[in-house]
Amino acid sequence: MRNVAAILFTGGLGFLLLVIASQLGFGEPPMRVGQGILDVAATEVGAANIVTSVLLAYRGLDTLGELSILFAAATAAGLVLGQRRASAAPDPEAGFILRAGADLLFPLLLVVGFYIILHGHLTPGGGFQGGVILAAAFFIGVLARPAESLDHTAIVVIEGLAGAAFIGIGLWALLADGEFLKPMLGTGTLGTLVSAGTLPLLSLAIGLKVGSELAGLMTSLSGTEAREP
Amino acid sequence: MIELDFVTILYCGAIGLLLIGAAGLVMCNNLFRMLLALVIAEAGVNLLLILAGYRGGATAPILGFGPAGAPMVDPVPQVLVLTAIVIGVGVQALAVAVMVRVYRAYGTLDVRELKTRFEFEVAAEQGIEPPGSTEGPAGGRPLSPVPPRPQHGEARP
Amino acid sequence: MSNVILPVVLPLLAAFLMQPLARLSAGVARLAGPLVLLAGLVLLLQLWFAPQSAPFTVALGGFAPPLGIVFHVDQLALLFAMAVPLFTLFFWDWSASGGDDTQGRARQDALMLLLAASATGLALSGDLFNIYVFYELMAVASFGLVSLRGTGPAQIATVRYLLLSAFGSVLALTGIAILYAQTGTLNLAQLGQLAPATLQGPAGLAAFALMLVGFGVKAELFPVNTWVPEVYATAPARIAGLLAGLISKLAVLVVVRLLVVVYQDTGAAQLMLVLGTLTILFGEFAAWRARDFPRMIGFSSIGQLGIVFIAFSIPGPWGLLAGLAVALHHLLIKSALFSLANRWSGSLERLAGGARSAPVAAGLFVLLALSLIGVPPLPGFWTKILVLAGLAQEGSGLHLTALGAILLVTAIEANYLFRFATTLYRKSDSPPAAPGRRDVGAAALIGVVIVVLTLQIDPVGDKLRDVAREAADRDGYISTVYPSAQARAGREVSG
Amino acid sequence: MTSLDTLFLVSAATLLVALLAGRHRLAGPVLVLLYLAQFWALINTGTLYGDPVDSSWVITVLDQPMNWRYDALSWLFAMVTIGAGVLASLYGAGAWMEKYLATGRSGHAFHVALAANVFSMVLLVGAADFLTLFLGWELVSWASFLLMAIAGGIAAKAAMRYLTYAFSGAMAILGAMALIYAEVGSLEYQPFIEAIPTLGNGQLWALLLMLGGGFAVKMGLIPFHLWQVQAYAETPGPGSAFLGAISARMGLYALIIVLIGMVGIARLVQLEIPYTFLSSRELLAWIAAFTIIFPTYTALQQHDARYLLAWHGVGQGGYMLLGIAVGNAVGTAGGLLHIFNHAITQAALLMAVFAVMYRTGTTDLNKLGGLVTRMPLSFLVLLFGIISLAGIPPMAGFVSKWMVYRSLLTEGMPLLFVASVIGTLGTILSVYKLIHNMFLGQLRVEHEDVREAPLSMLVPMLVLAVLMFVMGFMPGLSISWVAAIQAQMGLPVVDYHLGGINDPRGALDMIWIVGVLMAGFGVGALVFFGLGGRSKRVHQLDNYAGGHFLYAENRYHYTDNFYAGLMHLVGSWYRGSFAWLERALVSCVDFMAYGANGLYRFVQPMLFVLVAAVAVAAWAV
Repeated sequence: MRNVAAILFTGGLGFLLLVIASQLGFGEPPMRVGQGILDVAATEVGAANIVTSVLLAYRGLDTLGELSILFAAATAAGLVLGQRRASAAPDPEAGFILRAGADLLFPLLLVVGFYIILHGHLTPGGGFQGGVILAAAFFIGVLARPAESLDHTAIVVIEGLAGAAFIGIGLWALLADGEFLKPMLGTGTLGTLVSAGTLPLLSLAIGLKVGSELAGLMTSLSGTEAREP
Repeated sequence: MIELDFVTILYCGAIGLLLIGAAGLVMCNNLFRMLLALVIAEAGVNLLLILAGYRGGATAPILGFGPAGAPMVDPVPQVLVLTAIVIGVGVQALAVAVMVRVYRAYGTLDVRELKTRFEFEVAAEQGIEPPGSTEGPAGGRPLSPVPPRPQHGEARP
Repeated sequence: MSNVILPVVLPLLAAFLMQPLARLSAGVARLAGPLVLLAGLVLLLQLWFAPQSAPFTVALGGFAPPLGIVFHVDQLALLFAMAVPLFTLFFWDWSASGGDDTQGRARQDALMLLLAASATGLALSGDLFNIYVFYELMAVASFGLVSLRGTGPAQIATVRYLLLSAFGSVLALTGIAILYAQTGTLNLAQLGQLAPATLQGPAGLAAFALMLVGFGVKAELFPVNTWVPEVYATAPARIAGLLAGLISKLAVLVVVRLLVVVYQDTGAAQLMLVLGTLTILFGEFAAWRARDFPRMIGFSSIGQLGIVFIAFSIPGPWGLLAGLAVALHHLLIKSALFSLANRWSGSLERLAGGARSAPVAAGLFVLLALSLIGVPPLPGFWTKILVLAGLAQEGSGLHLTALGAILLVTAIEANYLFRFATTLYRKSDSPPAAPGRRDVGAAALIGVVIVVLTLQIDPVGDKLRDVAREAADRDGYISTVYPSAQARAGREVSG
Repeated sequence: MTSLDTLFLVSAATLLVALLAGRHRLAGPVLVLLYLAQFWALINTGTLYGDPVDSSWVITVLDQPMNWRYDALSWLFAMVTIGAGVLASLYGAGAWMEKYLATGRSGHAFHVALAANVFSMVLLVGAADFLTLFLGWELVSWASFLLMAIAGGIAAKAAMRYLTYAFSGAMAILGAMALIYAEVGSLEYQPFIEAIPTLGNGQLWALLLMLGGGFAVKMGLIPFHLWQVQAYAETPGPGSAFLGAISARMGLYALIIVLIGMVGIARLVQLEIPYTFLSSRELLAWIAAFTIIFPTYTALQQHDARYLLAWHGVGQGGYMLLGIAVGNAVGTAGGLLHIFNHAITQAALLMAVFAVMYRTGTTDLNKLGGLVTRMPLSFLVLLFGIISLAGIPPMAGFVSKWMVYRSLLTEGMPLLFVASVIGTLGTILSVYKLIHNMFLGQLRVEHEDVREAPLSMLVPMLVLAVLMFVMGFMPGLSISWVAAIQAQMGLPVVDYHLGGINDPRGALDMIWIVGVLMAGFGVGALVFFGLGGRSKRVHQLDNYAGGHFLYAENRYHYTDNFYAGLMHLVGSWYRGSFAWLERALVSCVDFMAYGANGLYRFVQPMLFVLVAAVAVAAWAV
């Protein structure tokens, strides 16, 4: 009964969405804001990757909100899952290949992660993508050796400070130039690593924040005891 | 009639993903499957959003990436999708965390069973009858029911 | 002017630093939240009482409006933004206990701060996607808070609430995608400018409808409010109060902004009217059979939000005035009722004789209930008659149906509230535990506010009318964001 | 500060004293004095024969002024209210209160409730626009609720039922106000009166049904009368007398204001019910007639004195409305006069019944009897009361009822006349049952040492008894008030003199009637005493039946199954259809509530989201 209704209504929704979609312009977007940004982004922000300019400059507040959501999710998950009991037995350690692979991958992933973070304003990538890779670098180790959990305090401190750094850069702009998150430090030369003002700094903050956030999330999930005794 | 070109197919795909997600959300009884359906639906919406900025024949909005002077696609939807994905990740992570707790407490993720257990536990905690019995409104009906017709010698209120 | 961002950012900063702080010193961490909220409140109060309080726009990052995110600050936004720290502090967990779990405590405070920051941002933001982001932040923070009790049912309620809310967000995002595909902008003012030309068609309306359903989850709109009884029965009463009082109003505010700025003079208001009517009918009827106190007031808040939706669907300044009055009144009353419910949880029958053990609380309940159902001269009466008169002035069949529905459910609401009041005053051998002194104090504070409002209803009404008039001024909104709006609008239409 | 402000202030001060010092031992007597001060303040306004007085307090909310004004009509209602307040508080100030407190109930709550009732009614009858009318209306409703509910138990349940009815009625009024505001743009009386001629019949019908329905609830008109009896009867003694005397008449006040004062009888006559030959005035009159008949005959069935009187309280309201609906000079005068006359009658009767309850602890008509020898003064008051209630000379009730009958006949409404006479017949039968079962017949053993009611309770009863007689003997005193009201409202004014009214088609002179009646008694007495006045005291039980001596333990007092023959004839008409309707309505709400609850108990709420999304998208497309 419910399935029949579900299929019927899904079909209805699909039909209606198609009807609506048929009225939208295909492949010819109005590009009101988009074109405006494409026109001025290079001079106003100075990042070669315009997506990053939008992400960190034009829609910087969204990014802050997004970081906060991740943070809220991690905090809430920590609250929900609670502390791991000291007496709980850890999962068994993984095999040699996995452990060796993890050790091997760790520096590589670290380098890749920072590379992606720091080149976010030039090439595809940025804080989020790099942050995830950083988190993976640390988390692979946890998967290989469940007994050696990540240092919770360090995660919390990095998390807090990185977030504070993002807001701090924004507040600095507010104090110095009158607007929150206004790009500072000039635009530099387009296409070089040290360009686009504070954007790389913001990227770094995001990368650390996202990395520590995800690492924390996964640690608390993996730290959950599998079953109640 | 809709012209069946590349973008139309993409649109259909996006809407299709959305629909699969929606149908899954409604039809699945397992919380985790519902979450997966939600992920699919979110993917559909993200695709829809990114399609809103698609421009035929344009390059990625990175300066010095494509040929100079070539039209670029709208960068804004890409940012929106990036944000939406991260939001989705946060929500999903939290959902998984809560589900772990639920599974630990009840040993099941079946939404029907959970709902029943929920109603009974809440009723027990609040000190009310469990649902499903023929309960009336608390404190009785507001208009005191008129008693049956009085027999001789009986006071009638 | 541009420091209006601080009430949003400072709580975020404090939330980020909460856990490191708690590791350094639990006491400082405990103080940080209230202090930050107070600072934000002071800032907003300064703006509210600033001599030239004309609406103004803050372009974040200094980018010209359509490109960047803007905060549009008018009196309506300020009013709700001020309510956020106020009521977050009202429902702040002041209890000294929980010293053993510093981490949990810091997390909880951080989530409250995130909730406050996102709600403030929601009130101020003038950018559709930014609103969506803040809405999601609000949602995620509230997920964490409603599961605070940690019991099994609380987790079930949380996960069901989460899935429902996420599905709603997907729909809202679909609406935003449709809107963006049509207009290529996310700025509310620009959307408003383009609306007459581009958004009158089915696609534009469908975008609104989907966003209405999506944002309606938090606003307790029928039929996406099924989470309400589950969550209110299991969440701590202060969190339930925060959700029912403050958070739902901010979700409504989003819809109202869309309606006023973008979808004025369309059928959108009609949709809100119909859904609002269904909301009050279902909410109040369900409340009639509710058998425990938290769910009773939870259902009643659904009903009240239905009235809020109906009121905002009345076009023009009248509707905004009516909706604003109902929303603020409900915000006050429900906050107080939920703070009473903190200790008075459980079955209504178990609370028989509550007036013996807690005469002040019972008296407050009667006062609040009287105002809630609109007995003159309490402020609830004025809010109700504003809505009713507005509906009667519109006079169409739908509006008159809504009018009748409001009258009907108010009678029902009076019935169940006072059935409970007589239960409270009934003699009982085992009266329930009295609500905590802090809870009663908080409710009494609002009781005093209600009495003061009763006496000062005239100036308050005039002030609200100013706010409503300013908020209903769509051209004013657009020209505040773009000082040279009219010329541009002409070009857009011709182009 | 005007004289009206003084009245309001004194009334508010009474409430304040009751609130602050209601626990004090002397609160009762002090409050009596304060009610007397209110009475003085009311007389001081002089609005009966003089000009209307405005209150100097005008509150403006959102451009709507709220003001108060007293005119002759307000004066009459306020006079009855405050008078009832004085006598009820006097009744409850002494011995009654001691016993009440001894049962563990709160005298404080009682004082507050009574004072709140008087204050709110004084405010209500001074309403000079719809906002103040509604304000007063709600205050009266909630104050009455308080007074009814303080006894707890079954009284609280009855009060809850009252609240449901009253609040639903209030919502109807509120809806009508919203419509008026939408139509007229103001909530003051004058713009509405000016707009009435321009309203279409449909609009006027809607407004009148909503307003009239709301007011009818308070008045206890059929079919909204079910709440009243239990609520009034279960209220503690003086409170019951107070409510019975005046509370329900607030509905009549509002009906008069709207129907007579604003719309006018002429428009009501024109306003026809579609597809029938009835006009709205006739509808009103027939509602009034049925309100007389049904409750009166239900009263016949009651076995509790309080319930019996309360049912009459509902029925007598019908006479008032009937007179006013007739609309000619004598009719309106009769209707308005009956408000006063019924108030004193009902208060006296209830006070007598509660005096019996005070001494015997019961008002069950099957557990009383023969109290005339123990409580002669109470008996006398009750006797006066039932004569007045039944509308028999020489008491006050006769005058007003006669005027209503008279107007029905002269207006050519014989069927309504017959209906009201049928009602009177039921009244006579039931009040006979009342006095017979309580005071006549055999004294029960357990009541052997019952004494007369204490003085504090007797005084108000006797005052009312005297009033009933005086107003029956010289009705011109009270008719002059009514005439003043008629003159001020612009209605045809009744032509009256001290003994009654002048009318070319049959005048009334109570002085003559009472004179003749007294002369008849005198002649009888003369004959009796002329013949030697021989009489012998015989003890009630100095007798035998069926060849057996009578003993006090055996009951020979015929109370059970009273009027068995009549009941055999009319019994099948008591179907309780109104109660059935009420139950059906409640079941309906319950059913819908069950459905609504089901929505929130659904396992898979996602389906709703999906359905909603499809519905709104379909609506948009």
